[in-house]
Amino acid sequence: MSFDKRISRRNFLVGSAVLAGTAPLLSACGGRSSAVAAPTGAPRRGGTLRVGVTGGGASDTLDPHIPATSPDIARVRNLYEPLLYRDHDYRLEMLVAESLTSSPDAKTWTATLREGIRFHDGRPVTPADVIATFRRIMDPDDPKSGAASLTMLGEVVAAGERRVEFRLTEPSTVFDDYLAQYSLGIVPADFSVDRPIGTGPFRAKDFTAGLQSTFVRNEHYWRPGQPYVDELVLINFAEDDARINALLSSQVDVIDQVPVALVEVLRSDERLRVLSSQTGTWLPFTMRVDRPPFDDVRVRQALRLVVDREQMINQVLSGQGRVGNDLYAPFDPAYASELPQRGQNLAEARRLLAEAGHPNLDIELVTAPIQAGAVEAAQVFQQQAKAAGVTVRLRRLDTTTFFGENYLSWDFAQSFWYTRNYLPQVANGSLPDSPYNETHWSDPEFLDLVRRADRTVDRAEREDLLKRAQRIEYERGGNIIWGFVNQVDAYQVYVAGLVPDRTGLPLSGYSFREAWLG
Amino acid sequence: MTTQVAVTNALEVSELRVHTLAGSPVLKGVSYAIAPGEVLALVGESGSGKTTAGLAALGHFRRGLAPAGGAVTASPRDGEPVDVLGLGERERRALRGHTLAYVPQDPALSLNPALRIGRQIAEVLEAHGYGASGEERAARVAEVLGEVGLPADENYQRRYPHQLSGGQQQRVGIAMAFACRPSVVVLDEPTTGLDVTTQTLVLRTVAALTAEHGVAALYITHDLAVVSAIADRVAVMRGGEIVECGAAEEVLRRPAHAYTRELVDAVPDLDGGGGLPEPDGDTETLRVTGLSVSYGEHRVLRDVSLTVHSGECLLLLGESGSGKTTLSRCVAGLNEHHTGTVELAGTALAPSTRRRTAEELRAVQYVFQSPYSSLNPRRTIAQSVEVPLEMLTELPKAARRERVAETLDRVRLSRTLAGRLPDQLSGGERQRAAIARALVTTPKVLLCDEVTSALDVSVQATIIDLLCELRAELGTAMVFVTHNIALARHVADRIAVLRGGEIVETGPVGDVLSAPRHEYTRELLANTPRM
Amino acid sequence: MTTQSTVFRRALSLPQAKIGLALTAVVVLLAVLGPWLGPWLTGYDTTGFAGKPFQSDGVAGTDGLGRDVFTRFLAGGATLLLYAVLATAIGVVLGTALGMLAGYTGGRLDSLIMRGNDVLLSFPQLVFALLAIAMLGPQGWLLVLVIGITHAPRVARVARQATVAVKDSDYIKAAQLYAMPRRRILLREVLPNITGPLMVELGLRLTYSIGYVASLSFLGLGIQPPSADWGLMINENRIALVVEPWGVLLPVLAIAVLTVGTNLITDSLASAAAGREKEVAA
Amino acid sequence: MSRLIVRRLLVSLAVLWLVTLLVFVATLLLPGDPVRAILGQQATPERIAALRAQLDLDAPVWERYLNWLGGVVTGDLGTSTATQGPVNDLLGDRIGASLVLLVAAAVLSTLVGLALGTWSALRRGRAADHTVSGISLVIAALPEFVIGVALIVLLSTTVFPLLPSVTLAPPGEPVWSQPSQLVLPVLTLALVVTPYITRMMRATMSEVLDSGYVEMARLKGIPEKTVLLRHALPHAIGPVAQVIALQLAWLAGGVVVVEFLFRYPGVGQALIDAVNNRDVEVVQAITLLIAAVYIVVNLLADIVGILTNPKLRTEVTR
Repeated sequence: MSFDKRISRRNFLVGSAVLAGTAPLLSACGGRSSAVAAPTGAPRRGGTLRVGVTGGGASDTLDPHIPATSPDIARVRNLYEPLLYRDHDYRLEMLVAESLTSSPDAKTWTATLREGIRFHDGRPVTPADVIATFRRIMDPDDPKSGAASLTMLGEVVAAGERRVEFRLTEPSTVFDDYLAQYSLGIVPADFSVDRPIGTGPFRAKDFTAGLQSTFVRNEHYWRPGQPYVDELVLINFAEDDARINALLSSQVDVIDQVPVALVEVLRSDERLRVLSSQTGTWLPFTMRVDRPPFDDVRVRQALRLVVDREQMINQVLSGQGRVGNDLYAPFDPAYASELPQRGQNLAEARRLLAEAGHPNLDIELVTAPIQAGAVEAAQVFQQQAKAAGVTVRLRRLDTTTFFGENYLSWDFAQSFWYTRNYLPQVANGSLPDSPYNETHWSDPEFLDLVRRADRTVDRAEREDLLKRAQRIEYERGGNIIWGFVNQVDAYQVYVAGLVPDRTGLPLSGYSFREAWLG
Repeated sequence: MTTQVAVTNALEVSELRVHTLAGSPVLKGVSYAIAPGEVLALVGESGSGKTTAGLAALGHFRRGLAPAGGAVTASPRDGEPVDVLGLGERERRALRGHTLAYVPQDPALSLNPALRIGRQIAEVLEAHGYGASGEERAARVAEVLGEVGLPADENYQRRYPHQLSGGQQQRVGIAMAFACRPSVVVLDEPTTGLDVTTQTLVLRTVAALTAEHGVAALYITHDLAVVSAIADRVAVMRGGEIVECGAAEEVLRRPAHAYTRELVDAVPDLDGGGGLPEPDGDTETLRVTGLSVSYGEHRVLRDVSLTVHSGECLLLLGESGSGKTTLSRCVAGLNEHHTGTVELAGTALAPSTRRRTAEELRAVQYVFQSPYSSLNPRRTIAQSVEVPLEMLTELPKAARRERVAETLDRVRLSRTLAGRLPDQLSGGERQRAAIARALVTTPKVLLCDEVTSALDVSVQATIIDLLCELRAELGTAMVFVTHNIALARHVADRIAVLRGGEIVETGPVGDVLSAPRHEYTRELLANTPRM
Repeated sequence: MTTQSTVFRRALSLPQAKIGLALTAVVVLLAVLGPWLGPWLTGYDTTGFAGKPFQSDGVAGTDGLGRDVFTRFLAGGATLLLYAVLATAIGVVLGTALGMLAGYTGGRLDSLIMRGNDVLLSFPQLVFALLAIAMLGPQGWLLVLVIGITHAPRVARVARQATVAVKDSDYIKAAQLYAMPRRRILLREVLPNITGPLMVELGLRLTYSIGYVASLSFLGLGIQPPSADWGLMINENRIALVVEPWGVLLPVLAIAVLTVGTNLITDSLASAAAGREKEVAA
Repeated sequence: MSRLIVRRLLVSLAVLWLVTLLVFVATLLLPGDPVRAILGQQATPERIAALRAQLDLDAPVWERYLNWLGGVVTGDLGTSTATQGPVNDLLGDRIGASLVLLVAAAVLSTLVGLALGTWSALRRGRAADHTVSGISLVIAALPEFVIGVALIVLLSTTVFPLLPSVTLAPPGEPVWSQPSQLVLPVLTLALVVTPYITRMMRATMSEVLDSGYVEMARLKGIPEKTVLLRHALPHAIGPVAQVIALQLAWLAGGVVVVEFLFRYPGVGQALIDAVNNRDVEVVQAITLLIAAVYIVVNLLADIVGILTNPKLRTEVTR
């Protein structure tokens, strides 16, 4: 569970660039310099890496625990580190903690802090700092972003010089997953935003909200040799095209989030490299299972059969994505890959609709530019549904209204989620008490399976339960998950060390400690 | 006025031809000559080309016109005669304002509204390097202002044109023209729009200046009466040609050309007229009692009373601003802000047409000054004439049509014109149509507001004849509003002189003209030029 | 020889009017027939997919969703034209009525109408439209209404001025002399005599309406996807101006030709009407 | 005269006040609850209540209006819903950036328009005049974004790739630090406005050149240059000032499209974003700002008109 929906939404309010087909006009193509060879060999140290990041605004912050916009996240990822986080392959990776183990009943988790790990100012990280960090996050008067998914956390206590115990109020077999959030960075007990100190690869030099921040190498960083660059500059860009033009005119070395339609254009420029990452980010259509006509499972099945997933990927994402099978969490070890890939079957869809008494189904799809490609996906769906005799009327809203009072009560709408594993995703969106149960999903059988899985420590047994739960969603769930979106970024050819990342965060998960300049 | 025989003419125009850019001729070979100190009047009706001929003397042609032959020879006071048309723009400019001066028709338009008058006069002097110094030029400005009878002080010179009266503006224009002591002055209808008293003053100024300084003057006018007052010689223009030229006396007394004769006959004369229908005179059709109109402090009419009998014509005489139009509009019901009563055959009329009955509305009709604006340009003549019938009678359509046709016959307007739009008619025809509209309801009272002032003299005469005939035929009581006392004997039985909103004198035409009792009437009569 | 119809005839005799008429006719024909012609010519409908996004398949390539640009171009003028014509009609009718009433009646009603006008006039038209769209969302009727309403005060100013110029004419006085009711005076005496400036205003407002509807769509606040519309197309496709320019160039060209055409006609009407006035004055 | 100006000033103030009323009422009609928009879905009732109180949303409408108006008068435009920062901060730099654009376009188009118009009027009927008239007629017809796109194709992307087509203000630097970025937006705006000024200047100048006093000045033998400068130009300035004002006021609205097109970081772009985001305070602030510019420019034009009209200027002395 790495993204809080509320925050993501604010992200879009601020980063209005994502709205309504914002479009760069590629212009600075003049003076295409002779190609620079891509750097090879061992990483070189030194230099300044300038990064263009989407969005940001006057409410930008250096607070480790309430990152909202992309620039916020990029800053937090480089200044602070949580106990553990996801690596580029979406596996858990120990950071401030050296290990994290669970008690047999999954009610107590013990973290052992990394030997010799220090804050930017050279002080060692102590259990007291960890306890203070979580007290800050869980502050009942001012809960931070990460608090919402830590509801089972009872108390955090020191258990020796380098050990901290997390005592839960109820068992959680995937508590490690919950702790692996970038917004749970460990900070000293005397932390204040004015002195933004953490254990991250960089430390803050200066920061101007809404504009840019400059970080320098953290000499006390625990990974030997890293980071490679001396200085990291993160620059806000509200607009897609401004960002791309900055890259083209070499005003920045790296940018995040390239509009998919432009991938080919950028690829053809020999000065640039495109970084395309397969992710678990998905852009579903959401049907409310408690509202007609979607309360009839046959209607839901029919609409899933209406979608031509390949066409979706091609038209909406210009091919930058992978076909989905109405299931989320593709990187979860328990992902139900054995279920047959669903494809377009108009005849079957018509049959199901006729059976359900809706031979000429007429539905309204609420759409909004909540994410690049969302409105486009709605239009493609509308077109595909036409072939099945289903009339889809588009109701295009602005993002604010979409996430306004009626959010979660649209009968048929859209959503988007970043990469998560199965259980954290279920906790966020598929339980009756989930904060964002957009489909109003509350299947008793499913609930039972998920609850049992939560308590099952045995890995094989848990995977079995989860696969059965996924089968239920595959058969009668309310999401139409047509694909997973690639994250596409771009950088100058002389930049090295950026690798594809599955988390859905741009630019190797904004992890610039590995980047170097050739 | 003394006529000197000059050795050389100050201005000689020979065989001057002017075409439009499209090629149609405007002047078809005009020739005239003026000796120093002589005044040549160039007479013609609208469209005769007289202004073009006048401006050509300065080598100036308005947009769309170009010379197509002929010569203009001007003799500067201190130099050899030059062919103006053969000069370049620069040399022509040196002549203009210096040797050849121009007094425009409408000083209100021709004086720069944004420049003080002293500055505008001084400008001519500067442009031609008159005098050796600024002081000398300032002295000349003051001097020339004095010559035209205006105050010469600094304060007066600092005025803007809009702060002067029309007569003063025109005298500033004359001062400007005479400032450089030119040898030729072209005056283009300089007194049109001025009242007779002012006209006399301006004419005197012009006469004095030309005589005193030996200036050759070309006086362009449509008014033959003025010609007799100022000109030594006359040239009569028609359709771009001079049809007759000669000594003023000679031409006006014994016109040789038919057109000249026609013009001369058409000119209303204070002493002419006669042969008017005898009014039956016993029934009092219209009575106005104690009529007053005020706009705030300004009193436009003060306690005006008058009566008109059936078949009688009353000439309501007044200069601009006398309140004559206000008075006639009050009677017509177009001005409801008045006190006093208007009675029609003993019945008091409501102040506004909206409150008058259809019968009352039919009985009082009004003919407007300009036939160019009184007919809706978007409607045919027949439609316009039909409107009163449509609004004020219950007649069916066919009957209305019939009536319209009859009335058009009555005003001697060909039925073939009935389907035309006003634009397609001449001014005289339009005014006949307007009269037809007023007569179509067979009114008891007909109010004619300056109905001839927008028309050429020859047309004016025919309209006046028509009105007299109609009055005789129909026995309509008529109020003929005009500023031109010369028309009196031609139309009216009685006369009422309006001045500053008051009737200063009233009586039978003959009595008033031969023995005016009021000072103002006497002044008017004295200043009205006679042939 | 000048009548109502000769203003048109005289206008049409000017070469610029002929050019304008030809340009306008071409685009109007394209806009009206395009929706039918498109599928027949290209084999795609406006929302069908012809290939991957921004490829050079077909006559003019594909757009950001892989739809055929040429088909969408052919279909993209009809709504624009309809909205523009409706908005113009609303603006001119409303503005003429208000302007004539204010100009003829004068006094307090005049001040009331004209001050109300001033308030509306103190918003640039586009900003006013944005405000309305922010309030009520981008709906077709709102677009038409809002553009119409913002035209009205501008038309009213012209209509009022023209009315004031004729209201003291003697033929209006003559109509009053016959106790003609006000409405009839306005309709029969005043209106026919201010058609010159009103025709010019009509043409001008039509030109502007086309511009405004297209601009709003271009800003993403006018006609909404998946409709094929020229303004919207420019917005959708300008991202790839370098790679696939036709999606931008075709609609830009069409709008340009249309507005230039209507403006040429308007201008010739204006000079014909002005010529007429000059003649009357002479 | 001063009475006339004061009167005109009062009318402007009254109109401005009505505009504030209209803008306020309009934004009341905006759908959606700003508090929920700010706090998001997880807002507790207490926090909603607290924020409502903080934003004065529970106060009666008239009181909210007065508070808002008070803020506007004292230069405080409120708090943006979207960024949760003061609107002043949000707009501060943008106003400067837009003003740069406006002033540059205004100066350019006025100078070029007056010169071309006069030149054209002096050559009436000749080829030069027809060319100027024809071109200005065509350009005047084009919506601003059409001109903008055409310029981009011509000067930036396709034909001559010379100029940047988007504005990229490096953080902390004003937009004018890279003048090449200003060229296309300024040129677009200027091209939109210049034809109107040219045409009006030509028409007014032609009329003035045909006037009795210019003919008279020529018949007085005044040198042509003096005729033009002293007799013709002063009379053309008044009416043309009105048109220039109207066009400049129009520019205040036209920047919206042009800024959107060129990604120019001004108020126009902020307005589009705010409309998209339903950012009430920002929409209010910007519409009010633009309306105020509109009103002030028109006021200035009328004052110029009064000052150049000697009849009005000397009214007191009469």
